[in-house]
Amino acid sequence: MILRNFNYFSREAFRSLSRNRLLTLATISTVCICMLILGIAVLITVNASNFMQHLESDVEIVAFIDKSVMPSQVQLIGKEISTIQGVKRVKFVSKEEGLEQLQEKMGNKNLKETIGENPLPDTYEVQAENPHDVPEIARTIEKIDGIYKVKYGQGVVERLFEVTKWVRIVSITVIVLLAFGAVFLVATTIRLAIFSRRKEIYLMKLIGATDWFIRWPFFIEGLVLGTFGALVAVGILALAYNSLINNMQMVFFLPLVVKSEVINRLYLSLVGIGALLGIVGTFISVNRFLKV
Amino acid sequence: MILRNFNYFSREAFRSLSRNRLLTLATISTVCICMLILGIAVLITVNASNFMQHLESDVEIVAFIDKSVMPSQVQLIGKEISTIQGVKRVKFVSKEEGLEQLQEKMGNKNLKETIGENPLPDTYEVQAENPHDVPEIARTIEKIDGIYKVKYGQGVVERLFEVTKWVRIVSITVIVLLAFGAVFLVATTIRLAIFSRRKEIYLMKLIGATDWFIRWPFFIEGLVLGTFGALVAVGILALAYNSLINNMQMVFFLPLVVKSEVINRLYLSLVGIGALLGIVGTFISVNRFLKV
Amino acid sequence: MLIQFYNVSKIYPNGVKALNDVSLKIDRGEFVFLMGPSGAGKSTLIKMLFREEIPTRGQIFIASRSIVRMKRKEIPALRRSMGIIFQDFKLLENKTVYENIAFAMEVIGAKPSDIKYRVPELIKMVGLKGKERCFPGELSGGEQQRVGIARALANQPLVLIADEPTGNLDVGTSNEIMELLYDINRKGTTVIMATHARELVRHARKRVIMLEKGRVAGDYPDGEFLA
Amino acid sequence: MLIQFYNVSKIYPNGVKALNDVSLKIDRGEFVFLMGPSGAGKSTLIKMLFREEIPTRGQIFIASRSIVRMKRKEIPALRRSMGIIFQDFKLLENKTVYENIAFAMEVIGAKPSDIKYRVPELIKMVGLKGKERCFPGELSGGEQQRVGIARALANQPLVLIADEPTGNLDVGTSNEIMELLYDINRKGTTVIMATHARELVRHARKRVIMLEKGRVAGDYPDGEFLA
Ligand SMILES: Nc1ncnc2c1ncn2[C@@H]1O[C@H](COP(=O)(O)OP(=O)(O)OP(=O)(O)O)[C@@H](O)[C@H]1O
Ligand SMILES: Nc1ncnc2c1ncn2[C@@H]1O[C@H](COP(=O)(O)OP(=O)(O)OP(=O)(O)O)[C@@H](O)[C@H]1O
Ligand SMILES: [Mg+2]
Ligand SMILES: [Mg+2]
Repeated sequence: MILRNFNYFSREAFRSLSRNRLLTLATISTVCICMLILGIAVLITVNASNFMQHLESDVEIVAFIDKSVMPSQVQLIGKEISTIQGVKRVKFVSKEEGLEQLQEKMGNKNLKETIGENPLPDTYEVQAENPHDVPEIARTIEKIDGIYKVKYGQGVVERLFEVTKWVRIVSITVIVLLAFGAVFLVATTIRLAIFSRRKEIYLMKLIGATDWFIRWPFFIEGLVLGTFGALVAVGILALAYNSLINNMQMVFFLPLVVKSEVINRLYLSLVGIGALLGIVGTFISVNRFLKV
Repeated sequence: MILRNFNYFSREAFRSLSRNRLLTLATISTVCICMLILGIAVLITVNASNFMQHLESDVEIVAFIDKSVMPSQVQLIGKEISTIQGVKRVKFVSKEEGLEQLQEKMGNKNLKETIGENPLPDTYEVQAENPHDVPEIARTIEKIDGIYKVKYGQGVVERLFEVTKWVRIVSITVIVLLAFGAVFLVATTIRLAIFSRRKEIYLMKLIGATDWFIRWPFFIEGLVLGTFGALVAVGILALAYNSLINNMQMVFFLPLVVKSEVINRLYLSLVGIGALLGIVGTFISVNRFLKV
Repeated sequence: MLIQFYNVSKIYPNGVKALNDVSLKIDRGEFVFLMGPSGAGKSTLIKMLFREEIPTRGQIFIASRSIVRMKRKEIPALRRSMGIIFQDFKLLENKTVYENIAFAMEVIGAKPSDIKYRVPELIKMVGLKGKERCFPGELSGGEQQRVGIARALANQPLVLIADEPTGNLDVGTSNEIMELLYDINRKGTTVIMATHARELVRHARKRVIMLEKGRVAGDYPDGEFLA
Repeated sequence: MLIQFYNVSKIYPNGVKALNDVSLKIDRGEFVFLMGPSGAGKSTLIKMLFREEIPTRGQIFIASRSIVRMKRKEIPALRRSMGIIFQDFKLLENKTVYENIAFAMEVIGAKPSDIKYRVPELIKMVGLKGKERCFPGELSGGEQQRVGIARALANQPLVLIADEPTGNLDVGTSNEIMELLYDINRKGTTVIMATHARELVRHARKRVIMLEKGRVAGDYPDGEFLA
């Protein structure tokens, strides 16, 4: 009985999809475009956030070691730094290496000779697990005996974090707004499509059809339209993004996000949203015309 | 005669707008949401590009002057640099100032004393009108007698430009795509709205109405709906952006774009696009049903 | 099913008083003509039987159940016990003749095999053989009307409600359709038919209820209507 | 306007042969009934007069202009010279009774003052006084039909085409409408009316063209149709 009804409902749904071609096309293309826009926005956000992580992970702490500290003690300080919570990597840069770096930067080939004694201190370059812990870690390092100064681009780093914070806030806001917009646009299209079939619904009710008997084929239609529209969008998105990945690796110095879990989850979500929108949009719109 | 017709057409249009409430609401909200999305995208782009200009304008060239150069000659070199095409500002940083900067950076309070002679060279810091000319200008400066090295963050700057270039390409692509999407979505909604009135059009033709007699009220409706939807979007956009400007100045270190010409031009364009979409969308959709 | 109207009035939202204090009783198995000038309230009365409209005042009972107090969920069952021929046909434009008729059976959950057997029979009965695959837009007025008639007869309803079922039919076809109605009536179905076709009513010699300006202006038992 | 059909056949896209080699001539000022069983092709013939349908074969001339070869731009003028009563009314659902009738006059560019004067007159003529502000959905079947009739009469057309104009009207109203048609005919308008109402045709004693299965089965001059 249930199976029979299911057969009947899907037959009805597909018949109506093929007979109301304009409505079918309109709904599919609306869903498709909305999911495309949403998908592009998410892809851009994912890549921007990936890019910002790269930027942030460039931030490192330089700890200057007091000249008076013994070499043996220097090693101990290094150990101490590496035990601080959140420290990822500690690198010792001796004053000689420091001088070479400075000479390199100045382009002054005989810097070493012109100055008598090396005025630079030994340093530790420290990287944090999470760039946002850098100020905290820097403060801890500063308290270590034998460290007379800690630098991590104070000011610049805060600016960078401010920027990345804002980029994240803006992206999430935009995506949420876009999602709402997409829901609204799809719902409007579905409502118009069903509006133009309101007499059909009215008549079915007059003949004695129950609400669910009328709803089911509409649901299946909504599901098919939403899913299909989203699938088309995902197809376009996947093609475009893959070709971008393939061509960009040469041009662009920063790799695009290719982690397939992330991308696949996005694609799946889009299809899911499309399907859900199709069903829920239909449900709400059909109900409006069932009150007979 | 023409005036009479105009009166008639607009009366018809407004009557139909108020009687087909669902269609009116659907079209207005679709136009509104599409224009909102487009507007938000443009605003983000404008601000991103503004931000990138800030970043780019931070790029400067440091020209190291040979130790053997006489102080009088140093001034001449400065003059020469400032005559190079595209140079915006030239600033002399003496070796003493350079040492102080280094000392500051190291946090080594007695750096000056520890080293006997100042090993640093005099330098010129050069800013370009257009940051993108930096490499070119650097090459020109390098050829000047008495300059032994030029630095401008080679590598980093190219990376920065690469990033800004890509951000621009992506934003323009996204905006173009969004514009197409908006056109398509609005056109679809209008098509559905007019589809549900196809019998009305058919009947008018059977009674002997000319194509233009039928079209005019639809046009006026399309114009009103498109313009009104876009106006609502611009209103929301302006409110949101202004409150963002007012609240952000404290939180955000980089000012949002407030140049009213840019923003106003955006708002005007959105209204224009809305109106145009309303008319063109209607034209195409009505024509489909006029062939009787 | 017994149909009872007690002091039913209907005032439409725009203020038009379509029915004014109508009381009447139609027994199980009766054949009743509803007559009266255009705008007298025939369609309004008919629409109340299947609860397309609700009385503003008064009570309607069908098989002793009040239609006015009926719950939303019970309405489909009420309508499925009836066959309705609409004045404006009300065919599904996106369905073929066959599908339109089959739909009425699908609604009541008829078995596919029953549908396959019954629908062609109905199509033949109303003289539309060969038009099975036509959409309503491809039919003449009278053909559309007959699709509506076939649909109403499909489930052998307890009550058949016909609003002007022969308005677009020639005398010959009209008589054939009337034979179908008499036939189903003889098998026990109550038939209520609104019509303007005096000739036809005169020959039928059935009960006639005359409406005028929303009131019952006359109720003539079988064979007594001779106007 | 003189109307001439030369060997007109109409085969619909779905293969139905609605008209088969029809030739006929209707003079200016004539009153012609078009009769025949449901599906005979009456509506099809009528739709060709105002070019809703085009013949598959053959030629149609109206006032000596070929309708088949007519350019798209000339069609509105043709239709505006006619008044058309549709079998399914074809009222604008979003316009009131008043607006529906006024629309026909606006289409031909009538002066607002003329419209203001003429429309209430027409509404009164068809007996719909008080219904001016109703939408078609708020009217009874017969009332809707009369709106369609008023609209067709609005511009005092050269040719009046009526497809089953009394199908939803009682005998009284029906006779009043016929009087209107006779009246406009007396003033010089050619009237072509498809109908199933034998009684009415018999009394009219006008020319009758009988269609059967798409062919002209009989053409009876004034007063000779007695079936
Ligand atoms: N939905 C409605 N809203 C407002 N008034 C209505 C509505 N339906 C019908 N009426 C009015 O109620 C009255 C009765 O209408 P009804 O349809 O019952 O007449 P009827 O007897 O069926 O006439 P006909 O023979 O012309 O079909 C008419 O005056 C009509 O204008
Ligand atoms: N649009 C169409 N497409 C296909 N077939 C059609 C179409 N319109 C009418 N027909 C067919 O053409 C034939 C003639 O139809 P027409 O409407 O002319 O009949 P009619 O004489 O007006 O009948 P009625 O009295 O029932 O209105 C019918 O068999 C009908 O099914
Ligand atoms: Mg009625
Ligand atoms: Mg017909």
